[in-house]
Formats: sequence, structure tokens, C-alpha cells
Amino acid sequence: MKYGIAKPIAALGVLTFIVSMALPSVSAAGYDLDTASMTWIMVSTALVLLMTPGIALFYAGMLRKESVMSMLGQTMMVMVVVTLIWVTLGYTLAFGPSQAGLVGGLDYLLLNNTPYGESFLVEGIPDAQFMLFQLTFALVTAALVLGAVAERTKLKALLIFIVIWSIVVYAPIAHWVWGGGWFEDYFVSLDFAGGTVVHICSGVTALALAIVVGRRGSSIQKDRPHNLPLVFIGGALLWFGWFGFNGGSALAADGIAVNAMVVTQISAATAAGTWGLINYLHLGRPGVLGMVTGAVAGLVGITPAAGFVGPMEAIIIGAGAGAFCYATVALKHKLKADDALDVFAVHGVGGIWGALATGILAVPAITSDAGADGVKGLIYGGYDLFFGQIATVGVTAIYAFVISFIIIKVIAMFMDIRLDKKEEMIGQDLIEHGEAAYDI
Amino acid sequence: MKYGIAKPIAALGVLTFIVSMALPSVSAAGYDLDTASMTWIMVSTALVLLMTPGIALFYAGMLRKESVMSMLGQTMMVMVVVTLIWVTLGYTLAFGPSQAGLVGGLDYLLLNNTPYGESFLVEGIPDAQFMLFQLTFALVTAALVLGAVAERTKLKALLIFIVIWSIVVYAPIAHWVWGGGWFEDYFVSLDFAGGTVVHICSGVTALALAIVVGRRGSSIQKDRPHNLPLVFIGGALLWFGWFGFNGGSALAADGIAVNAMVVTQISAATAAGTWGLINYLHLGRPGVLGMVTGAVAGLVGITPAAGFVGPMEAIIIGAGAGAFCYATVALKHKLKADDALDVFAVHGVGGIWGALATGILAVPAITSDAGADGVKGLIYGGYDLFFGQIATVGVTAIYAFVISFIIIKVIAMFMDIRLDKKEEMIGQDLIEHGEAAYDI
Amino acid sequence: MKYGIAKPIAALGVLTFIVSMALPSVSAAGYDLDTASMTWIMVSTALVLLMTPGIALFYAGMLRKESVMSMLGQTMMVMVVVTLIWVTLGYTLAFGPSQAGLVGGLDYLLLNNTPYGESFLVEGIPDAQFMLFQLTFALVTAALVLGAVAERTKLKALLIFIVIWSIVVYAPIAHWVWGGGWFEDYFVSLDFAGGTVVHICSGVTALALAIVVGRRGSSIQKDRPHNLPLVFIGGALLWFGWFGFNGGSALAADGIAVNAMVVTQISAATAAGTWGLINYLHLGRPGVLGMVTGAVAGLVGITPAAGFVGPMEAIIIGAGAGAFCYATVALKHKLKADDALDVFAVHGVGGIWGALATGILAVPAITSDAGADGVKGLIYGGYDLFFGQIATVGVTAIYAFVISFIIIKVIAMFMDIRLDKKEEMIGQDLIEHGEAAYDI
Amino acid sequence: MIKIEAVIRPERLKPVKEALTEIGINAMTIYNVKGRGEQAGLEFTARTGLFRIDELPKVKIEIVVEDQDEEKVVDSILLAARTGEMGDGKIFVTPVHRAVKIRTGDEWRYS
Amino acid sequence: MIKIEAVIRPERLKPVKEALTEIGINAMTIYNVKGRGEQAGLEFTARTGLFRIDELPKVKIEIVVEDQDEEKVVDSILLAARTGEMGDGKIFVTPVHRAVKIRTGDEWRYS
Amino acid sequence: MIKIEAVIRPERLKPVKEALTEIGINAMTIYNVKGRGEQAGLEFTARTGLFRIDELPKVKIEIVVEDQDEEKVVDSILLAARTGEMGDGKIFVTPVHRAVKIRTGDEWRYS
Ligand SMILES: Nc1ncnc2c1ncn2[C@@H]1O[C@H](COP(=O)(O)OP(=O)(O)O)[C@@H](O)[C@H]1O
Ligand SMILES: Nc1ncnc2c1ncn2[C@@H]1O[C@H](COP(=O)(O)OP(=O)(O)O)[C@@H](O)[C@H]1O
Ligand SMILES: Nc1ncnc2c1ncn2[C@@H]1O[C@H](COP(=O)(O)OP(=O)(O)O)[C@@H](O)[C@H]1O
Repeated sequence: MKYGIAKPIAALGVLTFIVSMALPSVSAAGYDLDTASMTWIMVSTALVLLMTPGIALFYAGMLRKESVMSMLGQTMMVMVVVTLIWVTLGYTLAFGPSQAGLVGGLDYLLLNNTPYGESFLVEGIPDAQFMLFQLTFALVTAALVLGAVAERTKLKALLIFIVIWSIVVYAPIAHWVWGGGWFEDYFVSLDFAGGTVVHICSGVTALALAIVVGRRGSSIQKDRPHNLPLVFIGGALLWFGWFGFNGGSALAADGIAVNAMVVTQISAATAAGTWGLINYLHLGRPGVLGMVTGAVAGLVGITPAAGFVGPMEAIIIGAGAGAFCYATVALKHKLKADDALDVFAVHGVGGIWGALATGILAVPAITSDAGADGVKGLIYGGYDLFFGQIATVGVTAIYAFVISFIIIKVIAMFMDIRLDKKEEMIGQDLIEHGEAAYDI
Repeated sequence: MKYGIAKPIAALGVLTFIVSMALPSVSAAGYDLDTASMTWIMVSTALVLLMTPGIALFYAGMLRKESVMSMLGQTMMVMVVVTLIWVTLGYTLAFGPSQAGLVGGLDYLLLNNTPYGESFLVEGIPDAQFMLFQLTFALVTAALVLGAVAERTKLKALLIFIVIWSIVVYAPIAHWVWGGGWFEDYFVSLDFAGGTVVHICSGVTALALAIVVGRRGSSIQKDRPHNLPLVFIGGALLWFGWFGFNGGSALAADGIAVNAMVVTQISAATAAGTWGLINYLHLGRPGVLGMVTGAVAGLVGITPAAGFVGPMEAIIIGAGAGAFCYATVALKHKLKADDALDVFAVHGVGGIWGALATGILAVPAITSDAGADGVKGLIYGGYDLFFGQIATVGVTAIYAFVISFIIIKVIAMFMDIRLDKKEEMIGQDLIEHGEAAYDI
Repeated sequence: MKYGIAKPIAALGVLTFIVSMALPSVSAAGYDLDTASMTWIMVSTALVLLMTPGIALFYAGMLRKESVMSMLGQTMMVMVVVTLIWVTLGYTLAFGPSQAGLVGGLDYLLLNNTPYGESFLVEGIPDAQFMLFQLTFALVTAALVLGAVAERTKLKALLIFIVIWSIVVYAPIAHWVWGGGWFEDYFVSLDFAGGTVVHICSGVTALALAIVVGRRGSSIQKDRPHNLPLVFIGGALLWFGWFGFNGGSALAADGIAVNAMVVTQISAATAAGTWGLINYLHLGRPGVLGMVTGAVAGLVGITPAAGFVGPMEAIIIGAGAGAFCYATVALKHKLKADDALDVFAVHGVGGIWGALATGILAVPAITSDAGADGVKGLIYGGYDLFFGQIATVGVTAIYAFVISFIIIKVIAMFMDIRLDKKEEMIGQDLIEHGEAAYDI
Repeated sequence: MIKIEAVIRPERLKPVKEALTEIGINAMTIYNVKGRGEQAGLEFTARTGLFRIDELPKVKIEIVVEDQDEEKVVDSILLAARTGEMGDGKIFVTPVHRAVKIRTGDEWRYS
Repeated sequence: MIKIEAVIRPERLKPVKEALTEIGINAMTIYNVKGRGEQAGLEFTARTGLFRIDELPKVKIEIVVEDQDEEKVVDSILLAARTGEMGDGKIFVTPVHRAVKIRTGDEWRYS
Repeated sequence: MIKIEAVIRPERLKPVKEALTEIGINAMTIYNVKGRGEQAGLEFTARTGLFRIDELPKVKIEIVVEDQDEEKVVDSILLAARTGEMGDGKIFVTPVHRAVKIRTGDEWRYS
């Protein structure tokens, strides 16, 4: 078994950072456990787990009242399917010993060799804990995708899609970026908490799905969110959970975790404000849905950077995330695809901006604290990092888009992937789940 | 004072495990504090505390809109009453030095001898912290009961019931199972996080109440949940909080806590999926309310087992919980009792299944890490454990049922315990609280 | 640089305690980091951050359905503005080296000298973490204010008010109470988690605003909360978050944090019960909105005392908070000001009661554990503390009231600060944000 | 043509719909209302005295039919909606000049 | 018999109900509607220009009474619902052929 | 005077309002209803067999106008509300005796 990838991950937080270096070998006995770090990661796991229902509420509130249960139900489906796949197969494909850099080996199949009381992979925390923490990221990624094809896509088709996609899209990308895959051999790149793996991946997957599934029918009253307080609750849970998402990605209770929390808060607030301001200048009034969406965009933007930049960079990243995602949403009607809840605009574009911004702004002093010694942003002369970021973003985006496109196309050959017109009018809640969300 | 029970609790998580053994004596100075464990238990306490409003929302959303405030109000009543009883009397009855195995002595009356900065009872964490963590379990148990008798039972009668029941049902059972009571002298049994104390106890109490209080009137439109997103929010908070419930029950930041979180997630997901699948096969469509209920059933099922089984056992337990609880709910109309929100079906049946499954599946390697050396499931030849589980389940269920039945019957002699027909039609919100839940 | 204030803050939790003493000097290298404490404060930070949306939901649910988005939007505005001001200027004004006791110096401008990996200010946790934790308190304070002037005050005016107020009201008061300001030279006083800084300050600021902005028009149907389950959700998040608010204010994972959590739970429960009971005696039925409000009052009341009293004092403080705040709300119609959501009644009065109760009840043994050696309540003969409490309450209340009054008056000279009659009738949601909360 | 408006108890809606289906009447429009009856609501007791709840939730159904169907529709609603307790509701019959089917634009008559 | 339908401001519902109780009229049916008046709503200003809100929340009450009660009911509503500002609403009077009390099945007349 | 009541698809409300504005009709009252048509809803398939959804969401608008405006209002609604699919709804015309403007207390006629 090759535990060589462990040290950098442990040291760096979950990240792509890979510079060619001789990895010190780890004894078979593994690392010592660090109970404070274990506590922090247990908490972070719970926080990130809460983000998945947070997404469901954030999304469901934006839909018309006839599509609420279906969004909640699809999210429950993700909870079920992604959990079961991850613990049986996904985790080992992502974090098992690398097979030619492409995918992890089957050493951890069915959580074999994944002890809850010993630490081999990440210094200080047991392997089973790392596995569970990573599961929560897989859940978030899959749940994010659902927003693009809301109100029209059959649950059964989505279920099959998620099963295949978890195995052939998510797990390999996680392997390349965080699991010691081929990226490290070719690129210098940084992804602290999942800008590529989570956000770009979900954003482009969402786009591919939206294209293939097609637009919602004209009988659906779009752009009339049925319950904005629900969106706000979802947004609040996301903001809250993101402290575990970014803070926990330090994989230790240390200064990098603290810094990640600081920049997360700053970026979210800046992006929310930027969105509100542009909205005010553009349309005359700052929408609250917009400000909440802006906050999410800011959280997305800072995700890859959170362990590598300081507070002032966070303001820049937040402002950029707010502005670029706003612009994409505003131009959305030009898009052929009906990305119902702006998954690509917020997570795709926000993730790409965050990854590039990391390449531009990464502060040498902080990257070195984060274990990525010598890696630095473009403005500090770090050309290799900047191009590495572009390359990993590009590869991830293309791979996720193409494979997702193929998967859903193939599924569509064997079954209906969307409701028919009459069903769509009645709404997915009654048709697929036999439940109305409200009787108020 | 007899601090002899401390060591096993500390070592095992909160659990019934009792094998005859010579307990090492603890010096009067107590244990050293462990700040990481303290942090984890502080967090877990907050998480479990959040479960009580989580239950309220989960329940309230399932009721018609005229009974929402009453469910929320009854839960607030539980928060008040159970907190005050626990800190004055309940805690010492549950965890005071055992009096002939039946109940704890009064050494901790009014939280005397319950220091916030010293550890005598549970290794590494102060006694006051253990007290508070345990309080959150008492709250959850009492709050769960409310669902069975929703929409018709007078607040005043419930209040009196909860006062008496906290003292004569909950505290003694907690003592027998976790506080060094008589169970340890007669049975080998395991209850990691409260399968017996919390779930079976609340489930059978709920049944007893439902029988005595009687069915809801025909003017109440049952089975039309007024707000399913509220149910989903409640379910999400429960799932989130359960990481503290099960993870915190290790009473330390250790591998057993990590494992508890892993199996909790797996069982919840499996049960939600099982429920959805059976629902699909049975009625043609997978209900979302069903999947959320299934998740709760899976969380209940894994509760007693969380410190003693691994991921693959968690799948079995989750699937069983989904299936058995589904079957009970489906057969519910055959029941004479009107258990309005399926407290018995989910918590009673789920708790019994979990306890028996623990007796069948407990993995020797894990139980020994959890401090229950040599205790093992039926499939590993652990007959004594299996029969111990049956015995403790039986004793708890019968005791809680009979005493609860008597308490509520006696209360009914002195006062009206339910709304009259006219009041029921108008709904408890206006009648008992003078408040309508919505003005939308 | 004068790091002399660090030790008492570190030792005491965030508090005003200041007795003249020779502070031991801290080496330039700072304190050692304590990872368990860091974990606890990371968690507490996330918990307190969640309180701000919690307040928004708590408030929004109490308003009519036409004013929901505006409350959520104003809270988002606070998130944006207060975060950005705090990290640029506010923090250094509050916690920078004291300038003649009045305000902090600019050493931490733009978070200069605020390392994420070193601890100078508070023993064991990095300065950046202390900064972030404190930010969450500034957010809560500003968000609380919004409730008083709901449904009628223009967003733009509020925005300008919050900007100025954060700098000239909040930061200086935080400096005086917690940052080594002039209070310590004149008064013996205690404020564990922000009775003065957060609650009294927000309460009297709210009152000043409500007076200047004026009453809501007659076309607004007041006292018909549009969504009480939303209030309950907000209240639940507040209760949950308060464990971080009070527990985290120990600034360490220690016994004082544990005790703070214990007394927080007890006070909240007692106050909720007291409110319900008085409500029942007074009006015949215990309102659920009332019980939730009572819980918040109890949380407010215990805030300044949480590190200095034990469980039995917590019962007294909770009961007092419930009773005094209830009385103030009941007498509210006598008030000229239209404090829409009772910010003064709950936070102002609750905060004053808590501060005085701390002066009366502070237990010598606990204050000394909390680092305030020799400081004790009136009933233990601590006259200096009691008068110190009165003095700091008085100074804070007068300062916050007068300056807030002046700020909003000046703003009103330059712009409309409230909606006109027609706009108010339509409701702030459509007028200022162009969004209706629901389409159900 | 006439419009039959019935204000009924919410829990009687299902029986009423079934009863109407049986006599061949499918089309109807339904909405929730609040109603005060002649007694102006119901009175209840709280600790501090009596209180009155004067707006009770009701369901209103509107059915437009040919004049000759009046009796059978009214009778069928009466039977299905009645509980015999106070608050069962009322049926009102009002004239309709004309009915048009939007899909076709044709004058419409209940078949 | 006639049906008096009044579309009023939500905040005037309470005064209207009280005024009607005073003249002995208890029974009524109430529901929330959205209304456009003749001015098609109200106009407001935002940073980027004017905008119009054309559906305003209103409450509709329906009261079936004997023909001779028309005047007193209409007058009493007029008085209680009026604020004198735009948007006070309208009262419509329509004919009712017949009213039946569901509880008894009897023809019903306002007593 | 007459009252025109139209039950239409929710998503056709906007076009209908615009069409009416064009012919100078602003005032109207709008509310959400649930409707069953003559087919008593729609039928769908689930794994275990067919199921029927019989209450579909509709919007009802009420417009009181002078008798002579009947044709133009009905025609304009017909045009704007029609999709040609089942469930487009119906228009009913009923008599109104009298209309009063609450603000002024005057008899009201559609100008
Ligand atoms: N004269 C009326 N005008 C309008 N609605 C009426 C009238 N009478 C009864 N209703 C409606 O019918 C409902 C039931 O009426 P009824 O059976 O008379 O109630 P109750 O028995 O409580 O007096 C009322 O709540 C109201 O909505
Ligand atoms: N001709 C009409 N047909 C139907 N409803 C009407 C008519 N005129 C007025 N209404 C209803 O009465 C409400 C108030 O009308 P009105 O006082 O004329 O409003 P405004 O003063 O804004 O024109 C409207 O919102 C509408 O619901
Ligand atoms: N006879 C009627 N009485 C009352 N409402 C009717 C009647 N006919 C139709 N409606 C209303 O109009 C709506 C649409 O009717 P219609 O177009 O006939 O539906 P469908 O095409 O599904 O039969 C119905 O949902 C109902 O609300």
C-alpha cells in the first residue's frame, strides 16, 4: 500500500497542492491521533452534512409550490444513494492507492482497511473519520446538481444518473485533485476545500443535465419563488455549514482552519453586498434572494482559496464572485439551457473564479503555513500555479461535462427522463411523490 | 459515595454494558479533565439540545394547521419542566449512588456535588457537563412522547404527566440502564446511546398515553400534513443533532465516537432508502415524508448499536429499521390506539429492533474498544448478550407502559385530559394558546 | 504595544471584570496555542454566527407577511456591513491598544497584526480567531436593533445608521467593557458574555431609533404574526447558538464554559416557564410566542452572569428575566415609541436585569475560577461590584441611547428615513425589495 | 342556468364531491373561506373567562348547472354535508345569465 | 333575497364585523382576494424609475340577507369600511333565488 | 350591471390582465381556487396503477361591468386565456343589481 500521499494531505488541508517532492515514508503504525483535531473534524462533518438539507431548502424555496417535495425527495435520494455508494465503492476509488494516477485501488472496498481508531491517511485523524468527512462533500456535490433540472426530471432517471456519476465522474475527479492522482505529476495547483471537485464539477454537470433534459414547459410559472423564507433558512444553514466545509478542510484544529473561517466570512459578506449593490444599480432595488445568492457565490468563490489567502484577498474574491455570478445570472436568458436554479452560474462560474483567483492571489506566507511551501499566486510571480489552476479547472470542467452528458444521454435511450406536459403542469410533487407540500 | 460506576460509563460511552467485574477505585481527587473530550461533549450537548425543537418541527409539520402551535407549545413546556426537574431531582435519581439498584440516591439533589471543573463520574469530563448532556436526552425522550397524543390532549394534563413521568419512569430507567442500577447485576446488555432509555421508553409511553386519551374526533382531517417542508427542517435538525446524540455518547473524542458517526450516517441513509423503496413497491410512489420518517427510523435503530457495530452491520440495521417501522405504520389502522404521529411505530419498534440487532450483531473487536470487553453478538456466540437485550427491552417496555398508563389514568380522575368535540374541531392552537400559526 | 489587557480577558472569558492589579507581562512570542480551546472557539464562532439569521427568522415570523423580506434583507445588510467594518476598522477600535481608555488604537487596522497562528491577546487562541468570534457578537448586536423599527424604516437610512453606529457606538462600548477601556480604572464590574455590550446596547439603540422613526401607520395590521413556526425556528437557532455565545465566552474549553452552558439552559427554561405561567394567570392562556420570547429573555438575562453564578442563581435570574420582560411588554402600549418587536423590552430590560442580578448574585467561588478573584455579589457583601454594575449599565445605556438618537436624527436631515403612508400600506417587501415572501 | 354555492365544513368536502360524482356532476370550483354563522361563532372557556372564536374555517363550492338540476344537486349536497351539528353551513342559489367554455369559446350547457 | 358582496381593506374587516353585529347581522362568509381598482394599482419610485403594484390585498365578505335589509347593511359597511383614501373598495348587490340551511334542510330566511 | 366571473389557468392571468387593460378594463378582483372540470381531473400512471388528480389549481377573476361591455370583456378574456387544451376554464355571467363605491358612498357605474 502506498500511503505516501498522506503527509501532504494532512499538512495542507484537503487540496490539490502537488509539487514534485520526495514524500517521507510513514511507518506502518500510522500517525498519532490528535483528539482536538478529531473533535474539530467530527464537528465539521456534522456541519457539512447539514449543508445537504440546506441546499434542498435553498432550492425548494425558489421553486413554485408544486415542485417542493420533489426537490426535497431528490435530495433524500442523494443522501441515500451517495452514502451507500461512497462507503462501498466511491471512497476507495477516490482515496485508495492510486492506479496509474487515474483512480484509487480497491484496498478500501466496503471500508476495508479504514480503521476508526488509527490514522494512516491524514495525520492525526482516523481514516474512517476522513472517509466520513469526505462523504459529506460528495453529498453536497451531488445535491447541488439537482437545482439545474428541477421541476421536470424523473426521479428514477436522476437516481440512475447519480449512481453512475458518483462512480465515474465524482470519485475520479476527487482522486485526481485530492487523492494523489495524476494532477500532481503535471500541475502545480491548489484547491483547499473543493472549488474544482465540488463546485466546478457540480456546476458543469448541472449544465450538461439541463441541456439534455431540456427546458421547463410554459405552464410552469418560473421566477416566482414560492417561499423565500425557506430559501433564507437554506442559505443560513449553508453559511453555517461552510465553516465546517472550509474550516474543516484544514483537517486539523490549527491556524489554517482559523484563517479559513475568517476569509470565508469575509468573502460571503462581500459577495452578498456586491450582489445587492449591483442589483440596486441595475434594477433599482436590492433583492433579498439576490443577496442570499450572492452570499453563496462568495462562499463558493473562497472555497478553493480559503487556506491560501488572507482577509484582504478575501474581499477581492468575494467582490469578484458577486459580480461574475450576477452577470452570468443576468445573461442567463441568452443561454439555451434552462438551468432552473442557476447552479452553473453560481457554482460553475463561482468555482472557476475562485480557482483562478487562488492562482492569482495565493499568499506565499500562508501557502507555506498550509504546507504548500513555495507555491504562490501570479502576483507574486507564481506562473506555474496560475497555469496549473487553469489546467486543472479546464480538465475537470471538460471531463465532468462530457461524461455527464454521455451518461444522461445513454439513460435517455432506455427511459423517459422527464415528465410529460400534463404531468409537468400538475407538478412533480403530486405526480412523483403523491404529496402536496402545504395545506395551509 | 460510590463512584464505582464511573469508570465503565467513562470507558464505554453511555451504555448499559454491565459485566460483573471488580471496578477499580477512583481516588477522591477524581479524573483528570480532557479538554478535547470536554469540547466534543459541549458540542454534542448543543447538538442534542437542538433535537428537541427539531422534534417539535418534525411533528408540527405533520399536523393540520390548527394544531401547530400546540405542538410547539407542548415542546416548550417539556423544555421548561424537564429541565427544572432534571437539575433539581431527576439527575440525582438517575445517576446518584445506587439505592439497592432501583434508583439513585439524593447526593446530587439540586446539583449538589456536581462540579463544573472536576471529573468524578465520567473520566475526562466534569460532572456538571455529564449532567447537562444527560439532560438533553431526557428532553428528547419527553418531547418524542408528545407526537402520539397530538391535537387533542390538554396541556395541563400533559404537564402533570410529564412531571410525574420524569421522576417515576424516566429517571429510574436511566438509572437501571446507565446509572449503575440493577440491570448490571442480572443482565449482560448494551445500549450505546439510548435505544432503551430514549426510544423504547418514549415509544411505549406514547402508546399508553394514546390508548388512554383516545382517538381524535372525525372532524379532524388527519393524514393531511399541513407543511411538509417544516417536517423536512425538523428531520434535518434531527439527523444533524443525532451526530451529537450517538457520537457524543462515546463521552470522549475518540475512535468510538468516530465510528458512531459513521454507522449513524449509514444506517439513516439505508433506512430512508429502504422506506422509499418499499413505499414505491407498495403504493407506487416513494413519499418524501416517508423517506424522512425512514431516516429517523434508521437513526433510532442504530442508536443502541452505534458503539458496537461497523459499517456493514449498520446497513443491516438501517434496512431492518426501515422495513419494520414501515410495516408497523402500514398496519397502524388495525391498532385501536390513535398514535397520531407514529411514535410507537418509529421509536418503539425501531428501538426494539435496534436493541435486538445489537444483541445479534455486536462485533467483539468494537465492543472491546468501547470498553465492553468480551461482550459479543449472537452471531459470534454471545447468547448472554442476546438474552440480556431481550430482557432489558422487555423490562423497560413493560415498566414504562404500565406506569405511564397508571399515571395518566390517575390524572384523568382529577381533570379533563382532552379537548371536547367542539374544541377539537376549532383546534388546539386557538383553544389552548389563543394563537393561529399562520396569517399568510 | 500594550498587551497587558490580554491576560485578564484570557482568564475571565470576555468580561468587564477589572480590578486594579499588576498584570504579568507577556513575552513578545505570545502564548502557546491550545488546540482544544481553538476547536471550541471555532465551533462557538459558527454557533454565534448562526444566531444572526436566527434573529432574522425570529423577527420576520412576527411581522405581517408584507414585511418579511425586508427583515431578512436588513439582516443580510447587517451581515455585509458589520463584517466589512469590523475587519477593517471596528475590531481595532474595540481591541486595539487603548487610547486613553476611550477607544482602541489603529494597530489592527485592516487586520494588521492579527495573526491566525499566534496568540497574543487571549491565551491559547490566535488573535484572528478572537477577532472573528468578536465579529459574531457585533453582528448579533446590530441585527437585534432592526426589530424595533421593522416595517417602516428605509433600508438606505438603516444602512447608513449601522455604518456610523458600528464605529461610534458599538466599537467604543466593546472597548470600554472588554477591550481594556476606562471602565476598569473606575469600576469593578462583570459582563461575561455581553449583557452590556450586546443586549443593553442593542436595546437602548432600538428604543432611540423607534422614537425618532415614529410609529407604524394604522394600515399595518400589527400583532398578527404571519408565521409563528418561523419564529420558533428562529428561537431554536438562538437557543442553540447561545451555547456558543455564553459557552464560548469562556474563551477556553474549561469548566467555566461548562458552567456557562449549564446556567444558560436553566435560565432559558425557567424564563420560558415563568412567561408562560404569568401569561396564563394574566390572560387565561399561555401563548407559545410568549414562551419562546420568554426563553430569549432568559438567555439575555443569564448572558452577563453565565461565568459567575451557579444553577440555583440561574433559576432566580431566569424567573426575573421572564417576569420583568413580560411586564415591560405588557406595559408597552403606554410607551409612546412603537418598538415593533420588543427589542427594548426583551434585550434592554433583560440585559439590565442580568447585569444587576450579576452584581447581586455573583458567587465568589465561581468568579475566582473565572479569574475575577475576590469579586463577589451584593449578597456576599460585594458592594463595589453592585455599584460598578449600576454604573456601567448606566453609562452604556446613556451613551448608546444619546449617540444613536443623534445619529439617526442627523441622517433624517439628509434623507427620508421612513416609507410614506402608501408605501407602508403595500409593505416594505414589494416597495424596497420587489419581492413577495410567499406564493403559496 | 343557476349557480349553486355551498358553504360547508372542510371535512365534508370529500363526501360532497363523491355524492355529486354519483349524480353525474363533476365540474365545480372550490375555495377556502372563513365563516360566521348566525350565532357569530362559538364560545369557549379560558382561565380568565369566556372567549369567542367567530371565524371558523369553511369550504365553499360553486357549481353552475341547468335550472332543472337544482333539486338533485341541492339534495345531494344536503345529504352529504350534513352532520346535524351547528355550523353545517348553507346553500345559496343564484341566477347565471350565460356560461362560456374558454377552450372552444362556445356557449356552455351542463350535459 | 340578495347577496351583498363587499371588497374592503383588510384592516377594516374588524370594524365592519363590529358594525354589522350592532345591526344584528352575524352570518357572513369571508375570504382574502387581490384587487385592482380603476387606477390599476399604485405607482412607486425605485432608483431606476417608476414601478406599479397592481394587485393589492383585499378582503371580500359575502352576506346573504332579505331584500329589505339591503339599505342598512350597505350603509353600515360603507361607514365602517371607509377611510376616504383611494382603494376603499366596492359593494355589489346580486340576486339570490333561494337559501337552504344544511343542518335542517329547510329553506332559510334571515331572521 | 353584470358580473363576469372567469375561472382560468394560473399562468394565463397575466395575459388576461393585459388584454383587459388594453380594452380599458382595470378594476377586477382575483383569487385562487381549485377546480374540477367535467372530466373530473386528470389521470396519471404510477407503478401500482392509475391515479387521478381531481382538484387543479385555477385562478378566478371577477369583473363587474355595465351590460353593454359584456361582449368585449368576454371576448377579450376568451382570447387571452385560451390555450386550446383541456382545462382552459369557463366564464360565467351573472346579474348585479347595484354597485357602490365605498370611498364616496356613491352608486358606481363603469366609466
Ligand atoms: N347569511 C349568510 N351570508 C353569507 N354566508 C353565510 C350566511 N349564513 C351562513 N353563512 C356561511 O355558512 C357558514 C355556516 O353557517 P351556519 O350553519 O349558519 O353556521 P352556524 O350554525 O355556526 O350559525 C357560515 O360560517 C358562513 O360562512
Ligand atoms: N368593477 C369591479 N369589478 C370587480 N372588482 C372590483 C371592481 N371595482 C373594484 N373592485 C374591487 O374593489 C377593490 C377596490 O376598488 P377601488 O376602491 O375602486 O380601488 P381603487 O380606489 O384603487 O381604484 C379593487 O381592488 C377590486 O378588488
Ligand atoms: N359547471 C361549473 N361550475 C363551476 N365551476 C366550473 C364549472 N365548469 C368548470 N368550472 C371551473 O372551470 C375550471 C376549468 O373547467 P374546464 O375547462 O371544463 O376543465 P376541464 O377541461 O378539465 O374539464 C374547472 O376546474 C372549474 O374550476
